[in-house]
Amino acid sequence: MAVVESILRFLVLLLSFFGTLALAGLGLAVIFGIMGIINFAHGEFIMIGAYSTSIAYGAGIPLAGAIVVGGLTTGAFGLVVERLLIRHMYDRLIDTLVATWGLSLILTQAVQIQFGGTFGSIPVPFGTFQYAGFSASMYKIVLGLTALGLFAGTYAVFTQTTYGLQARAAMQNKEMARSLGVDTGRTYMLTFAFGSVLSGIAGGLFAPLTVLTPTMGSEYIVEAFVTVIVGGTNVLIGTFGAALSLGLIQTPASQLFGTLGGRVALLVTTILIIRVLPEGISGVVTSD
Amino acid sequence: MTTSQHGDERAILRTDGLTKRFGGLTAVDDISFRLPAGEIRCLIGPNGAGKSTFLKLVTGTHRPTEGTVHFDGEDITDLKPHVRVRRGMSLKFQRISTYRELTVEQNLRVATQRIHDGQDATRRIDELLDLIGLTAEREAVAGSLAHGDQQWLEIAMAMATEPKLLLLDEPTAGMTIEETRETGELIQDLVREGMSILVVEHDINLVRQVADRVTVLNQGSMLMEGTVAEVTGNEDVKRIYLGKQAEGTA
Amino acid sequence: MTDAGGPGAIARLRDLLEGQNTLGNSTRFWYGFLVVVGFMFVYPFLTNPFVLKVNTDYFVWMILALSLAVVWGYTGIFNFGQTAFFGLGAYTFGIVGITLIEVTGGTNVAILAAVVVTVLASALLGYFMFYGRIRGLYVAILTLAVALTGNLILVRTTNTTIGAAELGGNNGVTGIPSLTLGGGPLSVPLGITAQYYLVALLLVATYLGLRILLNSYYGYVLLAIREDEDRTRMLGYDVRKLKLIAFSLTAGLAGFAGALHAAWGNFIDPTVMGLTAASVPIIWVTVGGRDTLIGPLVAAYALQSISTKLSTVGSGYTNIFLGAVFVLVVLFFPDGLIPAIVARWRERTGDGHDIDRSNTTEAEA
Amino acid sequence: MSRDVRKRTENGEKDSQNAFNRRNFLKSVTVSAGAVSLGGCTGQIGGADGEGPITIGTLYDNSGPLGFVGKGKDAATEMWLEQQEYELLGREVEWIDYNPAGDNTKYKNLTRKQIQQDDVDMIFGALLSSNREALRPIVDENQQLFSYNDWYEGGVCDEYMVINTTLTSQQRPLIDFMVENFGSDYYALVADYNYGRVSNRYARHYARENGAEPVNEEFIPLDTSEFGSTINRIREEDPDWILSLLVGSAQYSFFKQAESAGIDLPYGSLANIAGTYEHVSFDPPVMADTYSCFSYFQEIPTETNQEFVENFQERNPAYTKEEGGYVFLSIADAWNAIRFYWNAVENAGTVDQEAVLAEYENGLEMDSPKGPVTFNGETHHATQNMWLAKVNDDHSVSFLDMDGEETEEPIAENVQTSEWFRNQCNLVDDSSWDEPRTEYLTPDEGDLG
Repeated sequence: MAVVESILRFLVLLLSFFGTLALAGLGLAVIFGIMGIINFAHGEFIMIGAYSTSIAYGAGIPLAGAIVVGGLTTGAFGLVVERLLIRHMYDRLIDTLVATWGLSLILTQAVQIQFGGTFGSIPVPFGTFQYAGFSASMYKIVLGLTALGLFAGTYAVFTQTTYGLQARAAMQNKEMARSLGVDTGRTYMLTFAFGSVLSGIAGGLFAPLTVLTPTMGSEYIVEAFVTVIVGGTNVLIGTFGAALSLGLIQTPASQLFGTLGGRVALLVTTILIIRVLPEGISGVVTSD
Repeated sequence: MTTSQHGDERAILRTDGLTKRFGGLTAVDDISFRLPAGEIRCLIGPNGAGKSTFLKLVTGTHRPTEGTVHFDGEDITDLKPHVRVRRGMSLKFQRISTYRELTVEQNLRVATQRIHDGQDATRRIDELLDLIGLTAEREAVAGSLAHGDQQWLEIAMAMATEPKLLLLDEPTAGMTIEETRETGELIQDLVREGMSILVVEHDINLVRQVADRVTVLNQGSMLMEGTVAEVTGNEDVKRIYLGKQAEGTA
Repeated sequence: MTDAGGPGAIARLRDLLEGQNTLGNSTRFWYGFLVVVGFMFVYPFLTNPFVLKVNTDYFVWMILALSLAVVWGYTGIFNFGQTAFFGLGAYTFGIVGITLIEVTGGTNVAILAAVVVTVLASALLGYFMFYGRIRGLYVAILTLAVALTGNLILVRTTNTTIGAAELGGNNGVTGIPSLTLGGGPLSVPLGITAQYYLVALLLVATYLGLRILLNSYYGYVLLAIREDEDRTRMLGYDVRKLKLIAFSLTAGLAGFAGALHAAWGNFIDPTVMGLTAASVPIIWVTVGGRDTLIGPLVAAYALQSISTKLSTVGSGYTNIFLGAVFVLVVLFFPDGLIPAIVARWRERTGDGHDIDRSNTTEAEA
Repeated sequence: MSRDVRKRTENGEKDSQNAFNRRNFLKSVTVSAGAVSLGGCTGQIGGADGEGPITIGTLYDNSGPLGFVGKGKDAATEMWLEQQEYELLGREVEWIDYNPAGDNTKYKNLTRKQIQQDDVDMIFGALLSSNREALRPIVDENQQLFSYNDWYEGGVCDEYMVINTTLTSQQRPLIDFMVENFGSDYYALVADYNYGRVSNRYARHYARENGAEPVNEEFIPLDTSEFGSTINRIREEDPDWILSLLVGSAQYSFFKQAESAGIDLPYGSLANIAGTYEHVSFDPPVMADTYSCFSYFQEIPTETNQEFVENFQERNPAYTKEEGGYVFLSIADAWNAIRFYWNAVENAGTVDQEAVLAEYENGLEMDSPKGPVTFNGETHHATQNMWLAKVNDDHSVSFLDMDGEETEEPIAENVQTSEWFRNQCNLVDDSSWDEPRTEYLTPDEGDLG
């Protein structure tokens, strides 16, 4: 039984690392992939998702509904940020980086002033998964599967909807898309909102697992950054590939060398992958 | 296939069995090419004939799958691009590649300062500006110049390194008839100064105006070589240019 | 018409310092410059030691800003981990300084060690990146990953001792010697005012030195590399080697500033390599103006002193204010504050360009 | 060869280019000149001793990860000053409150500013050990009386520093209790920085004195919030109980993840509940079965404490249970710190720092929300009672004695610093105001014998 147990243990751990990396990175990847800009306030968008989910949950909405509320609230917030700020600096990577860094400082401090140190927490649902002496947090497994679900959802949005078609066109070649009548302005607006919704949902999903504080965003920003950059510009293939490969490396590393080993392995892997694949994983997959 | 009248040793540029394969596709197929010193050679052929890839093999941007490249008698097949430039080769890119956000003078200074320094660099810049008629634009940002002026600026930058061999990749793209003719005159002036020039070009007017000899490429290999008259009269050349429309696809 | 008949030497000096690549080439600029430098050197007589000590640190941060202005603003290499080299320089100075202070009595060896170690480390990283054809945002993320790894390692050095220096993990290295003048037995530790003057002098020298560099052969090459690497390669420049040199020399300058900071505060801790610290110089260069030297200088000074000022108000609103400044500047002054001010000044005074060309025939204003 | 190939002049749009003329450049440098003076503000002359206002400086983070701790300490300081109507020795008391926001360089600059410019008579400040170590050289250099009052691993032996808080060595009863009641195999979760590592050394020593051994000691980076591998390892090792030295909001997520993974081992915590009130932030039963030993909990049943908590919560509703708040250890420490200072000044009859320190050194004694506390002159640390709290299934807190029975009494009274530290640090005999000892001692393995 020990073999089955250690395989299960490895898989659950892989699923939770994959889930964390994928959820943390997906919202950022959508925005980076299509609009070519980095949202440095991405961690704070996750925090907003977590806080609004917690408020909704506190108001009696069941967790799943509360997470959707968290996602939509963050999406709305993202829309406002896009219209006020991002719209003026499309394709200006550095400027959006600094502007969103300023936004992140403002958000962290504002939430600190408004909600104080820590904020209402959500109990971890679903209890424990038991199988022949092996037990793990069911929620962790659900988290990993939800991440897969979100990938499928994002894939559907990109392939089935007109927005998705226009977004992919803008991703391939902005000038060409514009000349074919794609209103890239509107596409970018929807993209930023869509990315924000994904970040908010990620925040809602993380909320039960962690303590809600104004600075919680900083815990996810490094993971999200690494996943997106290692993934490269193709949103789906890149992020999925990166989350899987980094998860595959982080799992044994943390099992053997503890959490520190996992963290160092993540950073070192990032450095090596960038060196070997200068365009990231999607560079390999999509370049014919 | 006529061999060139001049002996091999005086060739400024020589390739032997030059081949480049990208996976299954053979972009350049066993091209042996001679460019005698002081000649203006035009390289023509339909799109996808391998002109740009051939040029990239000459400048060293791509490494050949087989074959060698000799420049002024030296085997440069393994030299890096910037070393080939120092040997006396210079390129004007197909896509306009001036430094758009720098001023015209800054563009030219980057080009000349490796050869001349301080005052005589400035003197050389003034000459070049005068030659391409952009003296008044000295402080203007390169990106703000008209299309034709930008092409001229980049040609001047390529000339500024005082090369023995100037490679021009579609130098008159987007130019008016008048500007094309003036470009032709400039090219002929340069040759009188001892420079050899290889021009990759579609514009038949320019080819007629400047070419000593013409090399025609088709599907990666050399179709024929000869004077402008021989080439334009040749049935095969007509076929690959005109026939292509008739057959629809290459 | 050259300026008012200064002796040949001044004209030659100005020719060195001035050029298209840097702002501020007119006589009025140099008068303004001399006024500021004069004020800097008179300042100790106008204020108390505390203000001097704080300003000395601002000058150190300004040297770091200059190093980033050159590597990123001018050369286009987005070095997100420049503070990692600043930290490496500070730690090396601390370790060598503490170990040798009894032996040599001076800190010159420590300063030298800080610069040499930083240049070597950055050359190694630079080779790894530029000869691996890594570009643009990937350079930023890779240098940031290196900085975060450095932070992670340093936090664990609780009971690690190198030479005579205890790295002290999260608490950092304490007891780092202050800068001393001269070496060996006759070396004299510098007081607050002396440190202020020394660092002020180093800042001015660094600025003028970089002005000369940027208006020289190398300045043009750096700009060319930023604009279009392929074009520059085909003009005969070995782009990879030049990027490696630019990257490691500016990292050495950052390491030098790190050493000065460690000597200034007799202390250094791992937070210098964290994510927040890494983004601060990026903001100075963006807010100040990416292709100038003066922009990042002014922005570094202004933002650091405002941030300190706000913390004395004890308000929790410091971050909100700084955040708002970053957003507004990027929104309304995309090229940075200083270029915007200069452009507005030129519009008002109808000045075409402030190039002080001796051979233009126009009348001196 | 300058043949004018292009006839420029005919083309009209070229002439509109405005002619060059050399214009002077904005005195932008004046912007930076102005900014230079921005950083400077002329010195204020503080009250030379004897007359004029008494100035007290505080340096607690108001923003950043520990912003909520600093705000709590400021609120306690303010409550006391208002109770005293900002008056001491018949003189007006001025409170200068700066916000270093967790940045060590700001800690240095603001300490220097309070000493050299605001000429304060006393400073209360620093949260993390790294903040304290950053500013301690400045305090020593300027001979400034300084109160550090946030829980730490112990070891500061500095003439000018007076410290009142919980030290890891004072928490020994927890280790004895856990080994006695739950067994000798424990799994240590250690926050990977100075506090965690040194405290772990104390805990291991006390455990070994009870014949216990850690089955594993895992050092966890501060910003880790993913504990899958740790939980797996715990299940493999199957310890009797878990020692928690987890610090920081990221690491507290371990408790929630362990709960949902079905781990129901008792937690012996040297770093949770009292200072960071997880039993209020999390819903039951996440923290159930957690034992914590500190000098202060909001739930301490003494009459003085209940009165203090009511007063404090009335003035600061954010710290009530309804708003998810808690009157945590750092607040009580700040409260005691300023009251120690008040007593010392009243005994000395002056704010001259050397005289005030002399009062600290011959032993102050006062009642407090923690119970009676005395200031130990030799070690400059406070001696205090230690309470052993248990978090029940409904997250209520009850206090226990050594055999685990509920009690209204502390588990240990008048607990001093560790014997090792007392032997190493005697600031009365071998240190003086002008020849000060200013060290930071860390116990090695053998030292704790």
